[in-house]
This record gives sequence, C-alpha cells and structure tokens, in this order.
Amino acid sequence: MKRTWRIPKPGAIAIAAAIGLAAHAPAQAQETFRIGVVSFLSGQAAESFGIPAVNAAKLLVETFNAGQAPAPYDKKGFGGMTIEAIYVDEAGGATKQVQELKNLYDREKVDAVLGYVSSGDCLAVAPAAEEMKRFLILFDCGTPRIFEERSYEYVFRTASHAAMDNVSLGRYLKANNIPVETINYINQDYAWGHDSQKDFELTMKQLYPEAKTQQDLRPKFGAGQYGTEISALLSRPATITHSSLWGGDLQAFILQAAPRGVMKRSQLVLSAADHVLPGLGDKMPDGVILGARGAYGLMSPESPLNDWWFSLYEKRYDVYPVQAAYRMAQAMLGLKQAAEKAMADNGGRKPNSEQLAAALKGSQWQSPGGLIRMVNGNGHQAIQETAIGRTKYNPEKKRVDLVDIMRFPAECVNPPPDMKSEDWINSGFKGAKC
Amino acid sequence: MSELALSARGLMKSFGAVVAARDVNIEIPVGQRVSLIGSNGAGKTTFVNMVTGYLRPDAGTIHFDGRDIVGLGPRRITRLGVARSFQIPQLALDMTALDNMLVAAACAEGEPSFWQPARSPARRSRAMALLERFALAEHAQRRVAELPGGVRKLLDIAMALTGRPKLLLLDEPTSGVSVQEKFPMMDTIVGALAGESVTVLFVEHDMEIVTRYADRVVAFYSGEIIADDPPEAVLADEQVRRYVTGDAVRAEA
Amino acid sequence: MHATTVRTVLAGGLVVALLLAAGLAMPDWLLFLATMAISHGVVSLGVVVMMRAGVVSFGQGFVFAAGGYAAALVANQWGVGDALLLLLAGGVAAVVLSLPFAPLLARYRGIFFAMLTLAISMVLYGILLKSVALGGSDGFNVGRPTLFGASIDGRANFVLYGIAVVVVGLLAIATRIYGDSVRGLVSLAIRENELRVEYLGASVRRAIAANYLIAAFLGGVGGALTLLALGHIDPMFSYWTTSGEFVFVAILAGHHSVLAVFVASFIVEVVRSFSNLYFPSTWQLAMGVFLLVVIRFLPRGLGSLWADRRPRAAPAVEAVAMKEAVR
Amino acid sequence: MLALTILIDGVVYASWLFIVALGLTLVFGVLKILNIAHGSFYAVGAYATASFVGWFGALGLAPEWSLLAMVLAAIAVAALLAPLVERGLLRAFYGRDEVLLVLVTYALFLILEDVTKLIWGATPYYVSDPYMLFGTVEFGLLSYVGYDFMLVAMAIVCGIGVWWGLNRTRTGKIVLAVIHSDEIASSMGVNVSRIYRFAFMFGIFLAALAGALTAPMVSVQPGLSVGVIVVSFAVVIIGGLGSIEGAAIGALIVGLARALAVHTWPAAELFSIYVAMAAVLVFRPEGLFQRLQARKI
Repeated sequence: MKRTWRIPKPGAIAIAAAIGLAAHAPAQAQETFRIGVVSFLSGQAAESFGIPAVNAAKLLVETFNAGQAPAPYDKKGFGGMTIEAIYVDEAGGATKQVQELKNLYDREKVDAVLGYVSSGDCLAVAPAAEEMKRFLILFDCGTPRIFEERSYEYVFRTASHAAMDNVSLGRYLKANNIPVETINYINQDYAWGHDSQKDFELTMKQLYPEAKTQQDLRPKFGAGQYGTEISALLSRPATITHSSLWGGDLQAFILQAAPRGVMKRSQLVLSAADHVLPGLGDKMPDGVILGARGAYGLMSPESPLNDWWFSLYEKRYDVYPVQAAYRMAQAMLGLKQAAEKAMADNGGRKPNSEQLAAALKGSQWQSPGGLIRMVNGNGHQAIQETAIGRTKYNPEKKRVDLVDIMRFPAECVNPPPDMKSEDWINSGFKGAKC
Repeated sequence: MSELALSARGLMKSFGAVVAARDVNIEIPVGQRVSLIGSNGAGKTTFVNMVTGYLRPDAGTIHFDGRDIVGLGPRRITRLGVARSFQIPQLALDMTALDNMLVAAACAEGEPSFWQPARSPARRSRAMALLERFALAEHAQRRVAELPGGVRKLLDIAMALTGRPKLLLLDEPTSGVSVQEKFPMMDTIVGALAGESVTVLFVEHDMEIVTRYADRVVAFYSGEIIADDPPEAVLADEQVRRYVTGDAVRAEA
Repeated sequence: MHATTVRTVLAGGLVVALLLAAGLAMPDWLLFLATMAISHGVVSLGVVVMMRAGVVSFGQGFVFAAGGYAAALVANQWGVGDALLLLLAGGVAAVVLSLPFAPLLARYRGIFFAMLTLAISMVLYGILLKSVALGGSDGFNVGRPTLFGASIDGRANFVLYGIAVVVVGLLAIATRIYGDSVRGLVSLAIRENELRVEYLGASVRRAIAANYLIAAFLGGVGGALTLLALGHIDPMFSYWTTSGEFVFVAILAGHHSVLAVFVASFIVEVVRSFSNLYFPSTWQLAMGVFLLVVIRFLPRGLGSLWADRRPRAAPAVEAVAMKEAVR
Repeated sequence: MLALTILIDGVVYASWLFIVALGLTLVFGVLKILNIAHGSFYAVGAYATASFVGWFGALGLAPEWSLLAMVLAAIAVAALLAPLVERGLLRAFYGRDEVLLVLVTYALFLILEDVTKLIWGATPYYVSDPYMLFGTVEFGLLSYVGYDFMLVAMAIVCGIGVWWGLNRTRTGKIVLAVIHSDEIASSMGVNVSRIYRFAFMFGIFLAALAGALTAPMVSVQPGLSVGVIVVSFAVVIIGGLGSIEGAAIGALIVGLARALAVHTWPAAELFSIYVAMAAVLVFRPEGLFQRLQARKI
C-alpha cells in the first residue's frame, strides 16, 4: 500500500476523495463500464475467500480489457467498453455494506456491483439494490433464503446456493455405498454452520434413514482451539463426521484433529474445503471426502476454457484457483455476456440496469466450472454442476490431489425452480435428474 | 435541660486490634457548639464517621432528633439534617466554586428535577449569597483546582451548610491553614453560621481555636472520652494535659 | 418555561430546520450516510449521558440491538408500518430490557461497568446468533416503513433522513435540557466526586441508573432508526466492536456539547466510508490512526472546541487523588 | 471417565488461556491499561514464529530447534514493538481515564490488524512441526497430543516464574510497589516510567509467547487476534484485574466451564464464558482476587 502515508490526514482523504469523484463521475459515461467488487480484504474470510476472489476479478478485468480471453469472451472489456473496477472490503458488518453499496451506486456511479461472500451481507444488500433499481450480482454467498423469501428484479446470484453442497455430499456417500450408522457434526455456531448441518442431516434422513446423529458440536466462529471438541468427537466416534468449517477454523481443526486420529476413527466429510488444500499440503490426511461448492479447482471439468483459466491464474499467483476464484470468474463471465447482449439490444450503447437485468435473467453461459444456468429464483438464481472427491497427497507434485471424483449434474443436486430447497430435500429430492 | 440534637450511647468500634471507640456516650443539646479534641487516632474522626453513617458502630445507639440513625447511610442521615465537612475538602475540582455550590443546592433537593435548569438566576443568586457569607464571592467563577487550600476548606463548609442542616460536623476546619489565617477563617465560619440555628460539632487540634470558639469540649483518648466539660475545665484536666494537649501540641508541631 | 430552556429549544429547532433544508440539496448517498450518522449518533449520545456521571458503557450494542430487533419484530409480526411507532417501540423495548440490569450496574464503576455492560451485550449477541427464528447470524429484512399511513417510496431516503433529523432532534433537545437540569448537574458532580454527592443527600446509584435507562431509550431509538434506514438487522448490532464505535464517537465528541456528538458521528461515517473506498485493504489502519489523533489532540473532545469555556482539566495526579478519596 | 475428559480438556484449554491472559493482567496491574491490542501482539507473535521457524528450517536445523525459534520470536516481538508502542504511544496517555486508554488500545488493535497484513500478507503460514515433537498420548478411547501437556507445563512455568519474579526478586518487589500505588512508589524514589517500560515489555513478551505457542496448532492468517481478545478479557475480569493468581483461577473457571458445555451441552458453549464472567462479577464486583482499596476520608 503505497498510499498509506496519506492516512494521518483523514480530512485530506475526504477532500481528495470529494475532488476525485467530482473529477471522474461524469467523464466516463460512455466508453467505460464501472464495476464495484466487494469481498473480504480483512478478517477471517480474507485469506480463504475474499482475496482469491478479488485476485480473480483483477486478473479478469486486465485480461478482458486486453481482449485476451478466449472466445466467446474475446471482445475488449465489455463489448468494447473498458472495465473500471473499484474494490471494497466486505468486513465490518451488514450496516456498513448497505452504506457502501449506496455509495458505490450513487457516489462512485458504478454500473454494476459484484460481490458478497457473507450470507448476512447478501440478505442486507439485495433489498437495498432492488430498491435503488440498480444491478447487483451476488457471486458467492450460500443461504438459499435470498430468492426463496422474496423475488428480485435487479439482483442475481450466479452460483448455486449451499443446499447443493450438502446434498451432493450425501449422494456421494450413497453412490459409493459407504455404510453410515452414526454421524457426528462439528459446525460453526452461526447461520452457515447451522444451515449446513441442517441440510446434511435432512439429506441423510432421506438417503440413510437409519443413520443416527450422535454429537452435534457448535464451536464458535473463529474459535481456533478445538482440543475439547476433538475429545468429544473421539469419546463417541461415529462412522462419519460432517463439517462445514472453512478457512482458518477448518485448517486449525485439521491440524489439531489429524494427530489425534479423528480421521482414522471416523470418515471426515467436508462440505466446502478445497480452498484449504493448497496451504495444508501433506498436513491434510488422505481419504477425506470433500466438496468445493462447485466443480472447481482440482475437480473442475476438462475444457479449453477451464485450462485457460486454471493456468492463467496459476501463472499469475503461483497457486491454483479454488472455489472463490472460480465463483468470481463465473460471475464476471456472466456479467460480460449479459453486458454485451444488453449492449447489442441497446444499439451498441451502454446498457442501464434494467437492460443488464433483462439480459442476465434466465441466461446461461460456459464457465471454467461448467455450464451456469439462471433457471431458479425466476431466472435470478443459478444452478450448476458440482463434484465431490477424496483427498490423496501427491508427493511428486507436493500437493493434495483429489481422487475418486464424482460429478453431479445441476438438476441432481439443486432444487427445481418451484421448490424451496428444504422442502425439496424433505420430499426425497422430487424430480431430481441424476 | 433543653432538647437534644444528638445523643450517642455506648458506641463501640474497633478495626481489628485497634479500638477506635470504647463505650462513647455524648449528649449534645440543640444550638451548642462542641469541639472534639484528642491526639491522632484518638477516635474523633471515627466518631464523626459513625454519626454521619460512614462507619457503622459495632454496638451502641446514635439518636439524632430523637431518632435512631444507626445503620442509615450517609445520604439518609444527610437528608435528616446532618451535614459535614471534610479534613481533605471533598469538592468537584474541575468545576467552578459557584457550580460546586449549585451542586450542593441540587443535591439538597432529594429527587432533583430532570428539566429545571440548575443554573437558573434564582439558584445562582441563592448560591452567591451563601458564598458571600463565606467571603468566597470573588472566587465564584474560578475552578476549584486553582483555589488555595483555605478557600477550598471554606467552600467545603459552605456546601455542607447549603442544605440547611440541623447538625453540622466540621472535621478539622483549620488543619493545613497557616497560623495567621486560622482565626480570620474561624471568624468567617462562625459569622456565616450566626444566622442559622445549627448545632455544631467540630474536630480540632488547635487549643487556641478550641478555647476561643467552643462552648464545650470533649476530649478523646484511644477511643474513650476522658473529659467532657467547658473548655477551661477540660484544658485544666490532668489526663487531658498528659494525653491530649501535650502530645497534641507536639504532634501538630 | 425557563429562559435557558427556551434558548435550547429555539437553538435546537433552528438546527433541525437547517438540517432539513440541507437535506433537500443532498445526493442520496449523502442522505443515507447522514441518516446513519444521526441514528448512530443518538446511541453515542446515550453513552455521553452516562459519561457525564463518569461511567462508560462498552455494551451499548445491547440496547442498539434491542431497539432494532424490537422494531423489526413489531413491523414483521404485527404488521405495524408507521415509522414513528416503530421508533417508539424500539426505545421502549430497550428500556424494558435494560430495567433489570439498571440497579445491578449502578453498583459498578470504571472498567468494571464497561466490562459488565460488554458481557451483557455479548450474551444478547449469542442469543440472537442462535435464534433460528430470527435468522441467526444472517439476520432478516424489514420492508419500508410508512409515515402517518402514507407510503414513503420514491423519496424514501429523504423522508427517512427527515424522520431521523426531527425525532433525534427532539431527543437531542430533551437531552440538552436534561444536561442543564438540576439532575444533570448532579451527574456532573458524581463524575467528579461521588462521595461528596452522597454526603450532600443525593443518590449516586439512582442517578447512574437513571442515566443508564435514558441511554437505553436513546440507544433503542437509534437501533430502530438504523433498522428502518437499513431494512435489515443481524446480531452484529450487539457485537462488541459495534459498541466500541459508539464509545469512540462519544469520546471524540466529549461530554460538553450535544451537537458535537452528531458532528463526531458524521465525521466518523465520512472517514470510514472514504477510507474504506480509497484504502480498501488498510481502512482499519486509517480509522485507528484517526482515532489516536483525535484522542491525542482533542483530549476533551470536539465539543471542547466551542462548548467548553473552562481551562484544561485538573492534573492527572489530582484526579487520581480524588478518585482514591471517593473509593 | 467423562468427568476426567472434561477435566483434562478444561485444564489444557485453561493453560492456553492463562498464558494469553497473564500478560494482559500484568500490564493492567502496572500501567492500569486494559490492552485490547494484547490480541494483536498475540497474533504478531504467531506471525513472527512462522517467520523464525521458517528461517531455522532454511538453516537446516532440526525441528527441535523450532521451540527455541518460538521463544526467540516472542523476545524479538517484545524487544521491537514494546518500546515503540509504550514510548511512542501509550506514554502520551498515562494518567488519563482507564476507559479512554481502552479506546487507545482499540485504535492500536485496528492499526496492527492491517500492519500485520501489510508485512505478512494474507496467505496462511503453517509451523506445525513443533506440534508433533512430543508425540501423542493414548488415553482409553482418546488420544492427546503431547504438545497439549507441554502447554500445561508452560503455563505452570510462566505462572510460577512471574509469581517468583514479583515476590522474590528486588525488581519484582518494586513492580509490586508500583502495582499497589505508583504515586507512593515514585515518592519513594522508584523510577516508575522504567518499571512501566519493563512491565509492558514483559506483558508483550507473554502475549507474543502465547501466539508463538499457538502458531503450531493453527494456520497463521488474518483474524487471529480477534478471537482471543474478549475471552482473555473475561479471564482477567473474573480473576480480578492485575492479579496473577486471579488469572489462573479465571482461566480454570472459563476452561472447565467451556469443556463442560462442549461435552454435555454443546449448544451452550457460546455462552459459557460470559455466563461465568457475569456470575462472578455479580457476586464479586471487583473480581475474585481484587483487593478492595481502603476508603479514606
């Protein structure tokens, strides 16, 4: 951060800022397309989701503007318009996010906002954008509630919600007919953990009606110390242990659980864990079953588009892209396609929020992680295929590979448009195509 | 014998091994001006603290206005009409002298109002009047932190008097005041009290002060009353000479 | 009515009128920012009310959340839409929830008061986090309120700003009147010398409890106001960092001026908003430095720039000595 | 059996808590500052350990040496940061209101959050080799990592060390005098500001050491600091601010309460700490080991 030296004069910042926006606000009306990208740049979620996502966004903005992305994404910028991105930290709570969202639209005059990892933030900003009638893409957050509780005109989510993650986990166990008599749970004590635990439990009720829940542990978010929980897991080992832990918490849990043999006594199944593999390396025990919230990273499908993306990202950041990066990529690609379609419909002129929304609604596009289709939530909620695999350390490459990968088509693990995910699971996955 | 302002019977108080009050009995008729003397640790201030509810006696009764006040806290006792000043003046250092007086007036109201302005002209003039009686008018607008010790002492007493107490206890009003200042100061205090029908009990080390201003002197020694008579008699008393004044004078020097 | 009171009311009314006028000229983002500054400022105003009696609450998030959730539930469960009713509900709920704690907390001072209030707010945070019915940590959304039965859509930003200015303006005026009142002066004296206040016949605990409840009402209204403007609520309302910001604004403002609280609140919102945008990955650093600069160079707060006529505070030693005497 | 498990888990967690809280309570005792940034120094300690262990590894030293690396890291953090913060920042605020000082350290916390990010970036560091140095201990169904018991030992060493240092050494006695009343101490010719510097540096050392000892069990990355702040506050408040034995008891109470919750009623884990804290404060307003100052008028 070269600019930190300016900080001691907050007044100056405000003034400089004021001048700055006075200068640019009207100027780039036509030839540039401004996007606001919001994700965690500080706090627990920065390392695992926020920063990979922002890195992906930066990389793609460059590549798009240089017109170096493969067809059909090879037009410069968005249909010739140079992309200009503003990055905002998602840390600080929903209040701050709504405020920043309004600032982005009104003060920074952005044409679209992509972002939000936290479900709480998504729930908060969605109505705000809708009310302002401004175009918003939620790229990552998990809760199904967003489009199940109400419908939106201007808000989209370009990735499947969290129900898919746990349904596919259950299906993987069933498909590999892994016997399950008892289940232990360890999930963070906040909505993500609660919902994941519930989704998996309901799924298992359908697939393994006789399986019994034993321990249902709820360590607090950011606990860091799992000694006590691990003892609890060991004192009543279950056939499988389910967890939706992520980021630092998951890494700490694995570092502390592996030496104590949790993974030896019980099959560990993780709903969203691929992002910890590059870091953990050989500290990740073999045979752990995990998902990536999509067909991402080492489980991404073979395709020229994916090869391009995988190597592009790996070259730039010398670590391969994982879920957050993929999810940002599919959001950016979806926006690019929508923007260019809307532009065409608009006679080559820059589209407004309505036109962008119209273009994205119900559309579908190829992404590194597979085909994205905006079919749920009345054309506003994407469904996508996903994959589950098993960890196996690869000494030559010095990285954790994923083996026994099994793919699940979108309709197999996502609820149909007319059903809430929870009802769908309870209905025994009515109409699921596997 | 006229009605009693204060009567203490069989007061006992000890801190661990130290006995601060052993069977203390005092009866003080309304309007009298009594001085408590005794060397440091003799039990004077302990007595004051028991009367004002700061300390609870281990045994004995304290009647004020014919009512037993043992077990009541300082606030309740103050509300009954007992006020005190402090050896170290207890003031709001960061406020002006006038504001301190207004605080005293505000507290005297019991359940202070949430909306009546504390600095209304009426209140100010009442406070100023009292300040003038203590010759403090010139300091009214100065912050207490900047005022000299003697002035703080007077202010401390003026605040105590604001609530129109029936009984006023002064804890060493002239301690830490220079020899030249002490008589003018006592004159000011006595002058200020003149108007009020208030019984005064003051702890004092200085025998000249005692002889000049007290109607009656009560001498303490290691928690016991060893003499209780008009000044001359007490100061003539053998024990007092041995245990109090002699030591006292040296202790003070 | 007393002269001072009249003066306060007139001055307050003038400020409110000016702010309303200014609102007409503000862009939406500024309107929203100002609304936030006001709705957070009124919570800090509560902290200031407590500060005047020498105690600081690190748990105002408790009443902030109480007010917010109360208003949200009243709106969603009972379908009450009127903004003013919801604000009232928020304030009342916060007071009711604080009532049991008031006598307990009145026994504590300094760091212990701060930490106990913090503990209370964190327990509420935990409860909210776990209450699935309330959306857990994700919280839930509330639709736009109405005003006197009329929909406010379209001009929502301005109307909400207006409501904030008027309602909080009234509360601020009331607070100022309280500050100048007999009881207000007693509070100030408690901050300086508790013991003497008791010896003058006033109840310190009752005074502190009263301030705590007043602060609770202000905080509750602030929470409800934030909810209305935001349309969303979640347990972060009760998190300790939220409470920390209220204290920060209170310290920044100092306890000499009511207006200063809102100026401070506004400055903080602006600094946060711009540093967040212009230094996305070092905005915490910016806030921290800003905080330090303020505490260092405005020891008695912004308000001391205009409202505090008196010279510097007594030297620390003296203050300490007094505190000792008070114990 | 369950009771024993709860006891062990509780004690292990308590030991970790104690090491974290010890420095906090010491700094408060001497400087009267409730240091929110204590959590940040803990985090910096963890990061420094990551770097040091990395360098030791680069030098080809055996994993055993990483223990030394931890201590060195903690020392380095204390030696570099403490004077900077104490001289450059805190000194300006001595004598100011306790609560204001809390806010100062809150600002410091915000700053250090970003500074650590600027220095070490956001990618996680792993220093898990030391974690396996002490092998594992089979225990019925359970197996524990020897490192956990090493933590218990460390906690005892730190506790006894500090207690001995305070009560049996000259400097310690002076520190105690300052804890009792810095005015009296200075009037007796004690160089109080030197004691402040010393105590603060030692407090930071303990915070950094706690971070160093934790680093092997976690992935070192942003957000490490927040987790420990409130919990270590709870410990010292329960024990009584500025009291060593209090911190120990507070840590045990919190540790056991949490272990009990996790094993018998997992849903209540979140509250266990605050409930313990509130409960203690209601009955002992000043904490368990806080000597009440004698009132004098």
